[in-house]
Amino acid sequence: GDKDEEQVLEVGATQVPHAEILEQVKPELKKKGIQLEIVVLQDYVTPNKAVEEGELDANFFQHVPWMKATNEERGWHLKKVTGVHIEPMGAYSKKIKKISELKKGATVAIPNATSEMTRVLLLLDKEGLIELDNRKGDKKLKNIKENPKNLKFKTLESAALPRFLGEVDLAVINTNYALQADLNPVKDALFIEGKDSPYVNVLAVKEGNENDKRVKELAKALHSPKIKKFIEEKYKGAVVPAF
Amino acid sequence: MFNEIDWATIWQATGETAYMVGISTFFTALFGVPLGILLVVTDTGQIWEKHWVQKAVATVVNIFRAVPFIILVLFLFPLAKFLVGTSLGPTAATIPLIAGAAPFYARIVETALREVDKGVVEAARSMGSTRFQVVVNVLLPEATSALISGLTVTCVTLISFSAMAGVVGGGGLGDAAFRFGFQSFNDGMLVTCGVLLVMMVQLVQWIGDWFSRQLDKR
Amino acid sequence: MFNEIDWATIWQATGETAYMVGISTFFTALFGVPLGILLVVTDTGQIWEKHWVQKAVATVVNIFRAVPFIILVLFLFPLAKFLVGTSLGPTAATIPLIAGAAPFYARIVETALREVDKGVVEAARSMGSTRFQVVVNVLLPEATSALISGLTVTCVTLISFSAMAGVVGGGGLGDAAFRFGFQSFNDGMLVTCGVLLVMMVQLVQWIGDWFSRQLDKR
Amino acid sequence: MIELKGISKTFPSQKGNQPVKALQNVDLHVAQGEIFGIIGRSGAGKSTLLRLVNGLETPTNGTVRVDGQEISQLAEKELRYARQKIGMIFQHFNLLQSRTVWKNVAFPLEMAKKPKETIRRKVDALLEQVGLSDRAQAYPSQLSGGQKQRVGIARALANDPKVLLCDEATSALDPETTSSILDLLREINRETGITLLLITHEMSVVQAICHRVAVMEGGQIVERGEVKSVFGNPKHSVTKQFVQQTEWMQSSDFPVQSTEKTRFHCSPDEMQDVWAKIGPAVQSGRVKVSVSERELKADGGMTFLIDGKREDVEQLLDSLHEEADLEVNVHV
Amino acid sequence: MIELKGISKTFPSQKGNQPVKALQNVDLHVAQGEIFGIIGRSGAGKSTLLRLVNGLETPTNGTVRVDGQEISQLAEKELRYARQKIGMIFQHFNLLQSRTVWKNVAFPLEMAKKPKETIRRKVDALLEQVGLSDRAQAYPSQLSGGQKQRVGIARALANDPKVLLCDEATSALDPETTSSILDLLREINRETGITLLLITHEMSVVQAICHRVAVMEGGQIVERGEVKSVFGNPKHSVTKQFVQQTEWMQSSDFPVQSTEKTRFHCSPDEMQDVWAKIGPAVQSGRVKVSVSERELKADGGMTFLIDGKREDVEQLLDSLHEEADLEVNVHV
Ligand SMILES: Nc1ncnc2c1ncn2[C@@H]1O[C@H](COP(=O)(O)OP(=O)(O)OP(=O)(O)O)[C@@H](O)[C@H]1O
Ligand SMILES: Nc1ncnc2c1ncn2[C@@H]1O[C@H](COP(=O)(O)OP(=O)(O)OP(=O)(O)O)[C@@H](O)[C@H]1O
Ligand SMILES: [Mg+2]
Ligand SMILES: [Mg+2]
Repeated sequence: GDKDEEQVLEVGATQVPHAEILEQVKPELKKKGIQLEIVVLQDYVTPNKAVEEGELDANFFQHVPWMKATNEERGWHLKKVTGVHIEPMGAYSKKIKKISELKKGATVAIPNATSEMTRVLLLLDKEGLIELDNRKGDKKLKNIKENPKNLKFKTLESAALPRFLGEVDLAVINTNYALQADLNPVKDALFIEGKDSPYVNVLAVKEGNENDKRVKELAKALHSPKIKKFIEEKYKGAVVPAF
Repeated sequence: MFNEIDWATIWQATGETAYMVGISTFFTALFGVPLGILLVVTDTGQIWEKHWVQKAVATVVNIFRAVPFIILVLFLFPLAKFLVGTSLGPTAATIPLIAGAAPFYARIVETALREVDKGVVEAARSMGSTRFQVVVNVLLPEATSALISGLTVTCVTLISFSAMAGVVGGGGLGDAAFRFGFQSFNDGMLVTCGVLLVMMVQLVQWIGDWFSRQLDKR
Repeated sequence: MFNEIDWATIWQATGETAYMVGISTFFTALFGVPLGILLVVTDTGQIWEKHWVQKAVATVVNIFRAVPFIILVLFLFPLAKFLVGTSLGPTAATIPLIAGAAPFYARIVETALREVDKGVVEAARSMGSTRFQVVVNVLLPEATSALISGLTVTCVTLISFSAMAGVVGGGGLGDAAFRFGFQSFNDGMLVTCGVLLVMMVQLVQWIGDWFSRQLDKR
Repeated sequence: MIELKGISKTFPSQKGNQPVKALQNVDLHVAQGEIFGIIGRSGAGKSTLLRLVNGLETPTNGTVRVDGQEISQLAEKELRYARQKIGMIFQHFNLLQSRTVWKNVAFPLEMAKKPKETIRRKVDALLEQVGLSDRAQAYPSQLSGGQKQRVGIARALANDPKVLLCDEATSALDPETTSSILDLLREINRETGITLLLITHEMSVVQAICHRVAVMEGGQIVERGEVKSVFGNPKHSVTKQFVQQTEWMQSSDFPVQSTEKTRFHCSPDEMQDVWAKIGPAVQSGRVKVSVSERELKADGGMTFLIDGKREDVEQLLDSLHEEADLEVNVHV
Repeated sequence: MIELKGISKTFPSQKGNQPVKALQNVDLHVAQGEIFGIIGRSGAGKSTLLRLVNGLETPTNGTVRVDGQEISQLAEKELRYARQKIGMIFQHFNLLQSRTVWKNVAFPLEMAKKPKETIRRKVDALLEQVGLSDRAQAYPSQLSGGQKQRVGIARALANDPKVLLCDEATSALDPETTSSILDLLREINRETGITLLLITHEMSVVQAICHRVAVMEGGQIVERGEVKSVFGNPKHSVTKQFVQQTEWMQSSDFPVQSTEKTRFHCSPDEMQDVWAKIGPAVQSGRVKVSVSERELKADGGMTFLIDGKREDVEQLLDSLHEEADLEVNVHV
């Protein structure tokens, strides 16, 4: 491209941490003659739709399973450019110190977004709190086969989970929200997703645009050591770089 | 696609919406009417001119109407805990619903009461009615028809507001339509929940219109 | 805590809210008034009794009021693209805002018009006015005061509704309060945005009340 | 001009109420240019009858014709034109609260899309006539009851109607305003041949202005005819009661169909001479003599009015003048 | 009972309007048990004056006392009690649209917390008196104008007020209903000593019921006094016009303060003899003679009414009887 001519790159993102991370690469791209416009969006459908329809050049908010599901159901054509970070999901409590202390009939709060449901249930299954009917495909609460502790599930808005932590025995919380609520995922989580999680957050574009020069520059910038450092320092383990 | 409809979820959601909307409509009326009355009677030239009361009530009403519902939910959860013993679930969701809708209905009540013929209020005053009697025996009965249609509007607004009850796990049809329908790409669920919502609104509207017409004596 | 307030963001958000609410209030009035008029004049015993029109309009209005705002946003996405050339940002957000608020205002208009003295409508009819003239020269002017206070209520509702404009990147004060304040546990931002929202509501209320009082000739 | 045939009107029963038979088989014919009065007790059905004429109520049975057109059969557009030619003064004024006095009167003209200048001229003139020029910019809520009624009258006249329906048009007015309004109506009637159908409970109004009168009771017309014959020789008990209670009243300002009118006073000592002249004149039927103030003056004398053809009146006056000490003050 | 001192009332100017001086320095004293009439042209300030009495308007200047209490100085609670004793009939009825006729009349009693049974009895009796028993369950919107006014009258009387303010209470009523309402008011006045302050533009009403009358013009009382003296000898031009236009009307059904009353007819040939007797009798001031029908009968004769103390009337009648061919029909 022409160095003098600034090229605009519009990327949809959720506020934390995606928009904050993107904010860090702005100067880097500026040097390359690319003006990064961050469009902050609040739900999980709009950003994909906007990319599919060409309203946005790329988005950065989702993990691969969600993107796949969207493509399948809607017949859209989103494509992963590169993975950036993982936000491991963790379980927190104000009432117990160890997971073994969890009583029978305890209340467990989980995010109400259907996009997180499978992930949460798989995590609980992995920790042995419940048993799912099988481990493939999308999961809902009714896929729970065994519930030895007779746990009661409450589905709440993800952002609200930390606020209601005191109200329940256990809450499974996205790390970004836990962090904002001054919870330390490393110290406070009773258990947390490992780095092996498939839920890496990716930069995504519409199929065919993955070789767009601007997108490539963005991907490159996101993988820079500077960003790695930023993520590690800012999020202190709650958000883990995946590169 | 329609065979994926999870009827158990839908009926539960319908029940939750009916429950939340029913309870919160009741309390909205309970708080909204007195607030609306206060807004009117304490105003200049009215039967209980009290400027500071007017200002105070108007400000409180405006604050509650200014705060986005989602923030209202999260701010009022201690209150919910205190009032209904829980800060989660449909019952807890009624607290922010009421807090959001009551000031709104208060404004509608205000408008309705201001429409009451001043001559009639004068007549009642001239017969030595107390202010309280004027409110109970003149303002409210004369405005009943408008009060009812205002409550219908409010109730319908509550139905669509209650979609946000998902924040505190209140559930309901709107929330189900969004999560199990829209987010899960299940158009069957989406349409079913949507149709049920519209039917609910239509029902409320019919009942409201019927009462309003019965009570309109002009 | 207060030193963390990002004023640039706040001013931008204030501008966005003013922009969205301004535009959508205008169009809400533009669509809501005719819809409200239709709801009244086509009803039994009114000047243009047409039951099927009444039913059709009532149903459309109810559908738009039944659908939760968030779903409305997502469904009206293509419409926004078509109408304003973009489906993201404050301008696009006005489309669902209008779609949500216009039917609501239509109901308020309906209530206001029903309050107009039937004798006056009769007088106008007896002077050979067309139905159109009755609407323009009698119903609307006689109800102006109630129409304005209804528009005030609607405008305030739009201010709090616009908090959800964040879904399509519309931004605004409500969204800022939620994202930068609430989600980020930044109470300074939260309070500042909240205060600005309340001030905005208060301002709208003042202006509305002033106009309403000016136009009330009874 | 107005023709009602076999009209019945029943208001359907409502919760806790019997249906109300407001009109029962009423026939009525009002000729072009006629001033027709309707009297009757409260609730007799007068307003309902009037409202049928411009289609504000539709009859349960029967037909209503105005100017040859059957009102209930007219299409929307024709009805509108028909109505522009039928003015109506409402019992409850029905003014637009949101318009000033001036704009209220201008209303029917605006509706008929008259040019601005015409409207201005017409409205100013009408307000002058009803004596409200100084309140032109006031709103109805700032007016007294009588002022509101006068606005309603001006409004009804604005469009130069061919038929004017008046529902108690003067009942909220003091005698002076009433008489000036009646003068106005009579004048318009004479000049434009407007047909007037008016409801009133003031016999004096009927007396002053109506050619014919109908008496209503229980939804029916129980008596009708020339004003003088109905009131002079009432047959139905309602009419009798009305006439008895409202004494036959005729003042100099309400000439019935007189051509000339003269007033004179005589003291008791002139009385014998005067009587010798007017007694025979009255018996001959050529003039009418009435008493202008009912009570005898302190001097025991009386003021008389003479009414009749110019030459007859003058002849009587001349014969009265022959008496040297007779004071005769002539007011034409 | 009612005492207004130096009352002025100015309605402040509004956009496009001059301020309206509705009342200017008005003094008025109405004694307990008195029936006081106020007449005046439309817009003279009558309604405004009335509304000051029960505090619906506050005077710009001056004091209003009712039953010794200064209305504008009363605390809320006292004002309420004072008002329960002041009934008011409104020019525009001001009925509650949401209540039936029955419940409208019951309203002031409910407000005063009267027992149910008392209310039932009282309301039924009042509706009977105003002739609306059969419309008890109707809503105001289903009533004719006169029926609404009668509901307003019944409502004003419900609480057995000591003072009754009537703003054109009978102006929408036919003569028969008017006379029955006036009878009712007079009866209540006689029985309970109620004080009545009434606005009317019907001279006949003033004549029929009022003890004293005040004439208003341009916000001032321009003339006042005994009804007979004001009307019999009008001084101000407004009064003169009123009296002239509404002729002095006195029928057998509206006895003023007469003790006895007699009516007789005489033909023209008897006239000279009769005049010789009544002329001097009137001049002596012992009796009043008035004419009962204004127009001379076809025989050129007249019907007279004699009014005065029993002995004086009888003396005159006796002297008239002395004339052999005089027909005297006595109605007491
Ligand atoms: N609220 C008001 N604002 C302004 N002017 C008013 C108001 N009320 C009355 N007026 C004016 O005050 C004057 C006196 O009014 P009022 O109602 O006392 O007249 P009235 O003698 O009762 O006349 P009517 O016989 O027509 O009822 C009128 O000129 C009227 O227009
Ligand atoms: N909309 C209505 N519904 C039911 N009854 C009605 C309605 N309008 C009028 N009536 C009844 O019909 C009868 C005739 O009413 P109308 O108004 O014609 O009387 P009116 O002769 O004009 O009396 P007034 O002199 O008191 O105005 C009354 O008994 C009245 O109560
Ligand atoms: Mg009538
Ligand atoms: Mg008045």
